[in-house]
Amino acid sequence: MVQLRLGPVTVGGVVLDNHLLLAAGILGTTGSSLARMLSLGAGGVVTKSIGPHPKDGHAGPCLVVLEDGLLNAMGLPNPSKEFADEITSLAKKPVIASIFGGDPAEFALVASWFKDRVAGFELNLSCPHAEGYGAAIGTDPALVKSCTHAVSVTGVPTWVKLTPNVTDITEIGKAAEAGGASALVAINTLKAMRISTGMRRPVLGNRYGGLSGSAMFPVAVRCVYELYESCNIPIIGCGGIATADNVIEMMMAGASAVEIGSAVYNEVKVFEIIKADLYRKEGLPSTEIIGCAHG
Amino acid sequence: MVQLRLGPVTVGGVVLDNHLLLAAGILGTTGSSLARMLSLGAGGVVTKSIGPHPKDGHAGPCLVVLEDGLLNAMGLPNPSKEFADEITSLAKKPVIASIFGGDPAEFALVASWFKDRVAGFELNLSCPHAEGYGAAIGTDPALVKSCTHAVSVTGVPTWVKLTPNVTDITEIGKAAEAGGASALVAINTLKAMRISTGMRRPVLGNRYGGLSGSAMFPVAVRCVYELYESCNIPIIGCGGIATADNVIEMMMAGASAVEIGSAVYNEVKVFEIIKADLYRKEGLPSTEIIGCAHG
Amino acid sequence: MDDNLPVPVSILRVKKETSLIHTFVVDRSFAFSPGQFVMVWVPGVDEIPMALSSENTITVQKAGDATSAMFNLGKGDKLGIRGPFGNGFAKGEKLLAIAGGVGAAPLLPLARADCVMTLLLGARTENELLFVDQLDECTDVLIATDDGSLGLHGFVTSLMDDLNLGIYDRIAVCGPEMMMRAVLARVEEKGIAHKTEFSLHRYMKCGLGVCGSCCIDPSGLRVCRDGPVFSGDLLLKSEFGHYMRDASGRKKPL
Amino acid sequence: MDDNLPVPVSILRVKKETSLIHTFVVDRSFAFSPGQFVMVWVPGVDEIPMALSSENTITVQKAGDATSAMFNLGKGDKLGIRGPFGNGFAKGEKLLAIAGGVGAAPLLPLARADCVMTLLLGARTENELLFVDQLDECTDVLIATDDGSLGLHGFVTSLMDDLNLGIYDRIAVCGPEMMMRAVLARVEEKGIAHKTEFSLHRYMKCGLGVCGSCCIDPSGLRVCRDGPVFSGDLLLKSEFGHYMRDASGRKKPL
Ligand SMILES: Cc1cc2nc3c(=O)[nH]c(=O)nc-3n(C[C@H](O)[C@H](O)[C@H](O)COP(=O)(O)OP(=O)(O)OC[C@H]3O[C@@H](n4cnc5c(N)ncnc54)[C@H](O)[C@@H]3O)c2cc1C
Ligand SMILES: Cc1cc2nc3c(=O)[nH]c(=O)nc-3n(C[C@H](O)[C@H](O)[C@H](O)COP(=O)(O)OP(=O)(O)OC[C@H]3O[C@@H](n4cnc5c(N)ncnc54)[C@H](O)[C@@H]3O)c2cc1C
Ligand SMILES: Cc1cc2nc3c(=O)[nH]c(=O)nc-3n(C[C@H](O)[C@H](O)[C@H](O)COP(=O)(O)O)c2cc1C
Ligand SMILES: Cc1cc2nc3c(=O)[nH]c(=O)nc-3n(C[C@H](O)[C@H](O)[C@H](O)COP(=O)(O)O)c2cc1C
Ligand code: FES
Ligand code: FES
Repeated sequence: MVQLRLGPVTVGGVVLDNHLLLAAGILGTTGSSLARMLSLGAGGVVTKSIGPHPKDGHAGPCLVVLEDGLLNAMGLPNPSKEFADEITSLAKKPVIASIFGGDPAEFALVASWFKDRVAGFELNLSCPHAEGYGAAIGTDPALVKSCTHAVSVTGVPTWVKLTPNVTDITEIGKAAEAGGASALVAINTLKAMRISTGMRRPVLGNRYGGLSGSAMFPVAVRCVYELYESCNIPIIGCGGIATADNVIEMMMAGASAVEIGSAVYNEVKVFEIIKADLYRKEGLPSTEIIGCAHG
Repeated sequence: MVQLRLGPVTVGGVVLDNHLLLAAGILGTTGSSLARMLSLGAGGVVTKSIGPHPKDGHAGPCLVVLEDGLLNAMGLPNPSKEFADEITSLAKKPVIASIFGGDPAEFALVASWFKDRVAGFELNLSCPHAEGYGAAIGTDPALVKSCTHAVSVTGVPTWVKLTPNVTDITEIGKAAEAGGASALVAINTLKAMRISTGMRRPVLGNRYGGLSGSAMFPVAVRCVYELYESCNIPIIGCGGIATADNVIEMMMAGASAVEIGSAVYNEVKVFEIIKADLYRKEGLPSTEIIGCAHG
Repeated sequence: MDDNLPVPVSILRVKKETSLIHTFVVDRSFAFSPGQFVMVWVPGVDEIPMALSSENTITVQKAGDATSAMFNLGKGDKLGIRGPFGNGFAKGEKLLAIAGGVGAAPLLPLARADCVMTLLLGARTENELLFVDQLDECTDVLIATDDGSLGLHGFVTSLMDDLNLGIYDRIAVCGPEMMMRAVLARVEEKGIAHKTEFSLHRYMKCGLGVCGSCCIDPSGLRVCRDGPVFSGDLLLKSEFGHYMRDASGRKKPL
Repeated sequence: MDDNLPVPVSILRVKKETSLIHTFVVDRSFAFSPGQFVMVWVPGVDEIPMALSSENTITVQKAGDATSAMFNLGKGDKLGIRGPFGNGFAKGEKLLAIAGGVGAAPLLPLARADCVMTLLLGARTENELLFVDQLDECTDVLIATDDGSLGLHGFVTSLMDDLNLGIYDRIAVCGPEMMMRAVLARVEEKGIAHKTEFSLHRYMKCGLGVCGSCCIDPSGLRVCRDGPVFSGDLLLKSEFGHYMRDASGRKKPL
């Protein structure tokens, strides 16, 4: 297997401890659990998506396990502004605040609460199951550009997380780039549903949800590959990554770093395990691997 | 498990032997293999997609097996007009010709070759990896409507197969309905890619391909559910179906029948196996199940 | 496919334990260790964590939306069950169990497993005492009620003072958090916090260790996956007994 | 993940068997039964089916794009391998094997498995005969060349006429389809078609039994999955020897 040499890692303006970040919404609701994931080997952590108002999220069931992935509709539960207190103990750590809003002004407001406390922002323009937020905005290039701009003017590194549930993801990636994004995160979950045949109703409280985990990996690789061909800012690959070889595959598709979420379900120590496989002293520099499957 | 009573099955103007059809492009290149699948229990068969000119398809690799699905980029290989001879021995059987073209005129041309030989047409407006065909057309509602119309005027039942690689599949479904479609088939494969890390290049000859099999089932269920809420013609569910319970789940989402493709890889007798589980004399009428997860 | 979707179960019978606590007997058994819980899907309402009080029962206290909706269900109605999840109580030879209110639910199967020598059972008043008869059958039960209507007049912690705690190799506790905190204070004084185990209640969305809504400070451990049973030691310098979080993740004092 | 992506292998050595046939020795071994094949990915060109001539070799005749591209590869170059696929030859005790041209490739491992009593080897001319030495080491080889440059002047079918076919319990055949058809005609005359097995070559896209490009008339059986080895019986009333299909699925006469 291809292995990497672990040198300094800076992606989209954020200095990371390694190439592996904790994805948004996974064990990211409290400062303590983010600190735990950093201590368990994550090179950076993305917080739960924080919005302009506290939200309780959707009624349950919110998350079910499938054979090869997870299906969730949390409904963006978040403590809003109060979350700032959670992360005070994490100053100087590679913490990225995932934020969402319904328009550029809301994005700017939420960003203002955190801009001095985090290493970067990740704009959730991609959650497939939150009315008026996430993908409701992230499928419209003009809104993507204006929301990105509203945050990138803070000068804090601004990553934009994209939804795969669009006809052409490169169009959205270009809009984010035009709005001043410092990096693209690809991808959020695939819009999906399962029905309980015994109950004769959709299994999630919200009916529709997002598919994550191994099942979506080939779609995520495709999206990263497409974005690498059409955009000029770094890409953070996300979706179904569970092994060091998956990380290498994402990098070959064009990712400069990756985010890992669902794999935490099988193994909370997944970062340590992947790191042990991914890195060795005589490994290749990541520059030799990133995007090497193109051309 | 919910089981069905097997009565007469007519879906979108086509009389089937049961609710399970062989999906397009799976063992559908020759009359003999279609006949074999009928004899192995398929209630109807959809042919390989046939176009206006013979095509050799993409260079290999064309199909790889993943943990939970298949990834393919065949490139619509097909014998074009000569295919009419293949199916002469199948007159009166539930054979649906899958056809494609680059514009309404080409669709009309291809349909004219088969209209007296088949029980129905399925328009491939959804293959995600064929330049100028399939999803290249199937993402544009106006083209979907005009191509559908070009075939539905023959009076032969006209099913339209949709791609999930769009921002809003219901918009495409409505366009097909407006063009005179007698049923919608949902869905074709998810646009996807895998990279061989050992070879440092995409594993398919065509680089991009389509993901099918279990991995995509939750996306297919979601699409069928969405279409059932917004369209008024029958829906044929397709994507990742491998068990009788999957069939029931698709029906609860709103499918009147289903197509099965990738599951043939694990077991060529999959139709017989599912039938044995799905039907029994005291089973429910399908009308009680179709769409019952709504509301 | 080998999916872990909720398992549909039918309610066979509802047993009214007290006015606010009902036991739901379902038509399917789940192999579990005492202290493990399931996520119970009340269709159209919500999904909530519940300890298994036996392999085919849950014992539910009316608390809010979902539990109230359950109180309207009867024979033949359906629930969806995911699990069992979590760690459960550690094994021991000579156990003391301390139960407050509906906290008796996960302790009943522990007592039935025949390792509980003594069980302290508390409630506000006599007719809110849970499982008195069932527990009597399998262990030595000592009772305390806040109003003195049965047993000792006072809290279960007072019952502890009358016992020689040294004879137990482990102490398993489940009940309202204020009561558990009082127990923890008592065992800390006596220097035996490491022998105790507490089953925590926290707001849970996933039950799978993924969403983070149940994590406790300062360890960041997940009640649903690393717990719900934690050693007293670990809880001493923690949020336990001080605050928890609501559905949005905001802290709320106990 | 437990994916079945092509396994990358490096070429260790290329052995020039004849001017048009090279054997590629790779750095990885595949457990297989004689007659099974692999899909060989020539990066940037195509993927083609090839019999394994041993657990770490394929023996390739230059035929078109992909095979020609392979002839430009050497030590250290990479190929991708999927498989082995297909059924392989049935086991037997006393086998007769009949090879024409590169058809000797799947028969060499059969001969090495020590069950082939006699092998008939044919080619156009002496220096196109494949594996003469290797086969000589493990079985009794009889040779025919079209031009008489070595062995019998004529076809392998003539060699058959000199043998007592009754002593063999099975007959395994691989070679150009015209030659195999001639063999089939001969065994049919003698009423022993049921004892024969033929390894078919058909255009293949997937090798997995899914796409349908390799199906034969009238059974609809898949050469890649139900074959590539079929009994002579089954082939008698079939397309075999008459036509095949090209990449588009159009019939082309032999
Ligand atoms: C591991 C575990 C095991 C449990 N086992 C049982 C059991 O066996 N029997 C039983 O009756 N209950 C048990 N609970 C508590 C039960 O899950 C809650 O009472 C239930 O979720 C309330 O749901 P609701 O919709 O009815 O109330 P809501 O409308 O959600 O809330 C009503 C009130 O209860 C409070 N509340 C909600 N959830 C909790 C909680 N987890 N802990 C404390 N207060 C809460 C709310 O803040 C609110 O004040 C358990 C909880 C956990 C975490
Ligand atoms: C199960 C199986 C095992 C095989 N084992 C071997 C082997 O061990 N060694 C070996 O050299 N070859 C073997 N072949 C044949 C080999 O696969 C083809 O020669 C190869 O695919 C040609 O590829 P190409 O791109 O070089 O030629 P192309 O450019 O594809 O074609 C060149 C010419 O060869 C013809 N051709 C292509 N494929 C076939 C085919 N499958 N059968 C007959 N004619 C064909 C074409 O019609 C054309 O005339 C095997 C085929 C099968 C199905
Ligand atoms: C339970 C859960 C909650 C999630 N919450 C968020 C969120 O709040 N914001 C967000 O941008 N993505 C969220 N996601 C999406 C993940 O960050 C990630 O994009 C997706 O799960 C794919 O990666 P994975 O396969 O590694 O999990 C969530 C995913 C899951 C499973
Ligand atoms: C090898 C292969 C070839 C296919 N060819 C076609 C095709 O020609 N036309 C078409 O409409 N769909 C084609 N499909 C898509 C299938 O018909 C089906 O929509 C998809 O595979 C999802 O169903 P499944 O998961 O049951 O396979 C093909 C799929 C595969 C795997
Ligand atoms: S409830 Fe989601 S992590 Fe515990
Ligand atoms: S090559 Fe695809 S079915 Fe045989």
